[in-house]
Amino acid sequence: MGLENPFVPYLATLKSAVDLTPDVKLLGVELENSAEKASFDYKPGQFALLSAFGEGEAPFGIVSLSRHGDGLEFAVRRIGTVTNALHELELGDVLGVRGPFGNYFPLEDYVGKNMVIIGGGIGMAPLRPVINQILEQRDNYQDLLIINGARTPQDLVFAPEFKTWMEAPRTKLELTVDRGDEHWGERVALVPDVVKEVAPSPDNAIAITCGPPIMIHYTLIVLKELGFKDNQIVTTLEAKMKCGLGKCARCNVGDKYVCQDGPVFTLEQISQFLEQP
Amino acid sequence: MDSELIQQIRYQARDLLESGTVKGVIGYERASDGLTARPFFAYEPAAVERLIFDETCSHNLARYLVDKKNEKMAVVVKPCDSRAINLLLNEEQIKRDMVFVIGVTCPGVVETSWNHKDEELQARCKTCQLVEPPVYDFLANGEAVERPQGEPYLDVQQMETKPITERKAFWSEQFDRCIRCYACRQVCPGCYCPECFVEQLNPLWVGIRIAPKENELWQIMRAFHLAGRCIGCDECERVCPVDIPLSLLNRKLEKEVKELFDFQAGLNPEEQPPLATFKKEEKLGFEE
Amino acid sequence: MNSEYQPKIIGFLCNWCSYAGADMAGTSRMRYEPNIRIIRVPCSGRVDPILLLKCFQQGVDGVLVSGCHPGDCHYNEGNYHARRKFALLRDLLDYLGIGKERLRIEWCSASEGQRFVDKVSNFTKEIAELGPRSGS
Amino acid sequence: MNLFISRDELIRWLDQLLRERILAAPVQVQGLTLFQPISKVEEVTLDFGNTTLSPKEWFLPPTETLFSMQGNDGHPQLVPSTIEKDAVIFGLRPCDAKGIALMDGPFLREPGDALYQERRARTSLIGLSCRQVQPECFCTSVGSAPNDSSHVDILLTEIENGYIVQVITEKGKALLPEGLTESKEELPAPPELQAVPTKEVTQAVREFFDNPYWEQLADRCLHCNICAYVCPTCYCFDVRDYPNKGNPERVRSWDSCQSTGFTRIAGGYDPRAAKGARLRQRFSHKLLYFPEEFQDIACVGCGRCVKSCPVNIDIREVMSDLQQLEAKSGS
Repeated sequence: MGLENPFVPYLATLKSAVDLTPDVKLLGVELENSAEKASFDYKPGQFALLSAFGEGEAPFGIVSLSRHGDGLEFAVRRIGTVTNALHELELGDVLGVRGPFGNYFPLEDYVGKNMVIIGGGIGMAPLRPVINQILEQRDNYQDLLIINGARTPQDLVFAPEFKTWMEAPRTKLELTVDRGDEHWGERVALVPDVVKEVAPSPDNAIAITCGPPIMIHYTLIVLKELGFKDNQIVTTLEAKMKCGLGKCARCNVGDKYVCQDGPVFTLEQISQFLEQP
Repeated sequence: MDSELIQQIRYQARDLLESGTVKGVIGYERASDGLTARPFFAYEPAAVERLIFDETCSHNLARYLVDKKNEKMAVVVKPCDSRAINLLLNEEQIKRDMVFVIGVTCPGVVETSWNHKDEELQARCKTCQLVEPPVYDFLANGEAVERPQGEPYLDVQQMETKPITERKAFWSEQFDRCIRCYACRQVCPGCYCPECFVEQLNPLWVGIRIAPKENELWQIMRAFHLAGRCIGCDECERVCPVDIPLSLLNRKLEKEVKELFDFQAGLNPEEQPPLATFKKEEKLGFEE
Repeated sequence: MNSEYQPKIIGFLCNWCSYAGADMAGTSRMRYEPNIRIIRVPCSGRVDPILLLKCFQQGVDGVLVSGCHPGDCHYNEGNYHARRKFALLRDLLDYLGIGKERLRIEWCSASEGQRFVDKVSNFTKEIAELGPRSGS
Repeated sequence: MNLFISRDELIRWLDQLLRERILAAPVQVQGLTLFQPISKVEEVTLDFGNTTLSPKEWFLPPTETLFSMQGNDGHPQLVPSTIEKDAVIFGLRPCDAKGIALMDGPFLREPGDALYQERRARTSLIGLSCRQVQPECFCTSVGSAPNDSSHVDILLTEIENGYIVQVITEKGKALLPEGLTESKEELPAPPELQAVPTKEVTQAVREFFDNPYWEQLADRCLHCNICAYVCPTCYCFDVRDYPNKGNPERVRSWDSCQSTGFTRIAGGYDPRAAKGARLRQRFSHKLLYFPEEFQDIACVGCGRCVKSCPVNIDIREVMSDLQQLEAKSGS
């Protein structure tokens, strides 16, 4: 018998599936083996590879917090063959999980700082556990500013949680969409423009951003204009990934592998090698 | 090397670049072995001194026109290569006014690989009927060449007459060797799809396995997608790292297209490839 | 011919004529060989050659593509394109050692139940005589 | 102490080896020289410069199944693939042996790639040193040599009436036939090779990451996968599922950073869509990222890419060009 094969996923069961937006589902997943379940510990920012057997495997940020209940949560947008298959799963169906992989947001290093969280579309997924952990340890941090954009009001992924976020102490939530509707009372603007308008101060602050490449690109420009240094800007990258183990050699940004050295990077670490969108 | 021919190419290229008529000239330069040729993109008038032309210039440079379709380029083409320009014009992949065609009268090219060139002409050159390109804006006229006129489909006919089991075994053996590097596709002027069927996921036509069944699907469909479109430059066969006789496959279809539809690809930009059109009255051997 | 041998045949039938023709044969209770498995397609012009190759790779012995008679295509010209495509493919299959006899193109209208039965029976018989494909 | 083996003894030895295990050796196939499993010693050819494809496929096959899913009647089980048999690769060149040692970097680091690791442990390498070099060879410029014995278990060097046998590892010792005598002859001097400068290349790749050089070089690149597939150190792979009639399999196959869609994510965004960015990735990985991770350039100087590239993108020329590019500040 050979060695343990790191490509073989843990078997898991789909426990819940909630529609967050017309194309995003929140999947609740529970590992079947109790020992595996007990040892599956992770931090905000880490990801796992989910398998829809027969269709394939793709990486997803884990949007729940470790040790909160039994399950893992993933916000999955229906966009390709694997996500399509994951959306089609029914409760009780088997899927595969490998992980947790990658690094995480070093939230303990940010204690005492002002936190600026900027997310667009499904890019809010890896930021949700960051926000929830900050809220859980609210006294450890100074002001929390969340800027969340989406294409339309229906596409705001974590809308059910906005109330909790808004009501938290010293927390501000700014919402924006590309196209509003008749019920929409908030901004209709692009995320980078909102960042410019809200103009968070770089003093004692950390900005964490995730979203579509084009949004990240312009948000970084605005943050720099506001005086944020490369080591104050943190982003989490999405990349095509086949192994999660630093072997298949495709998710690199310059000399960093997103799956091993990332997905969380300071701009300082990767600015030389970022491809222009 | 025909230095007169090279001077004509360089002169024309320099003129086009200096006058700003084109952004660049796609031609040939000497390869790193000092012996054979490789594609070269000249963007500065001074760079035209690197342009060459000789019997090692096998590459079909028309293939690069699709990459550069938004910039006006000049391209050096042999008669066979220029048929690809007609194909691309017909299929609306390039615009005529975005290309300046520097045609050469072709002495035929030899089989080359890095640091090696054959003495003999390539098989396709031995049966080639074209001395002048069917499309050009400027013709670099070399020394007149007499070329042996052979029967172009002898090897195809030999294959046709083999017993069916032998044909099956032959092609299986060839396709099994394929490593799916797609060099045959990448080098082909007719293979310009932004997404090839072989890489499509939905529907999953082929899959990624580098294995006999998948290789067979890839190879047969590659050839079939070029039926009536292949212009016979044989570049796919030249670049194949495992020497699959792709020309023997392509020319079977070329031969049938000629017999069934009296058509040869790339001779006339106005004429539709046979699988893009039809005649109501034809029967093609099917009972009505 | 081995009497035990039952060839596997796939029939790609166009929705508008040939599938209806097969339906007509069925509702008229006409008998024909049960070796054919029918796949309904919108038009004979839709049948991609790769589908045929996949059939052969999976051990199918013969493939029938049947569409409307020339001139009767529901989409005006689908079967004209199919005719050219399969004329070439047939020659290519032969060349590759798969055998041109294993691909059959027929035109059959919605009213021609008997014609459908005849063609299928005929094709099945011929494929049975050819025997199993070697080395697939 | 070096041993000696005559040609007849070599044949008997190989014959014995192939009875006990898989023996892969250079074989002539349709004018190509390929490593293939042999069933008779006569199939082996020793008359070759280097093989058309590298022996990497013995450790990272073009295609393999990682695991399959079984038991759809009850509860599904994931069954990982395993390696069945011990193997010997005979006749590989020192450069290719180094290629395997370089692949060990990514594949053996924790968590080890189970299939690779198992194959590596169960395969012995009998190298054949080069008495002649090819015009495309440049192994001495990238830390190897025609007689480099560091990455094989046994190294054979041809001399007039047979081979000098250097036993390098215990694994090699266990393979040896009995009764070999001490070689009376000294090892011949290795053939000389032209030097390609590589000293500043890693620094140059870093410095000229944004240089238009890449876009210009990519002009003629066809973005086929030849260079990656013939390379003994290129190890990128793709992983996909095959539904396989209800027992899905997860399969991996070779892939190349040159192929379209290599980095394209669902939804269509591709960070390395540009031709220049893709070509730069190939050289940056070999000359900058790999050395930073594993302290060695991911090139062994076999020259296969030089020989096989349809448009003559010559890594020696690229390395030399990069080291000659003027720094942005200076231009």
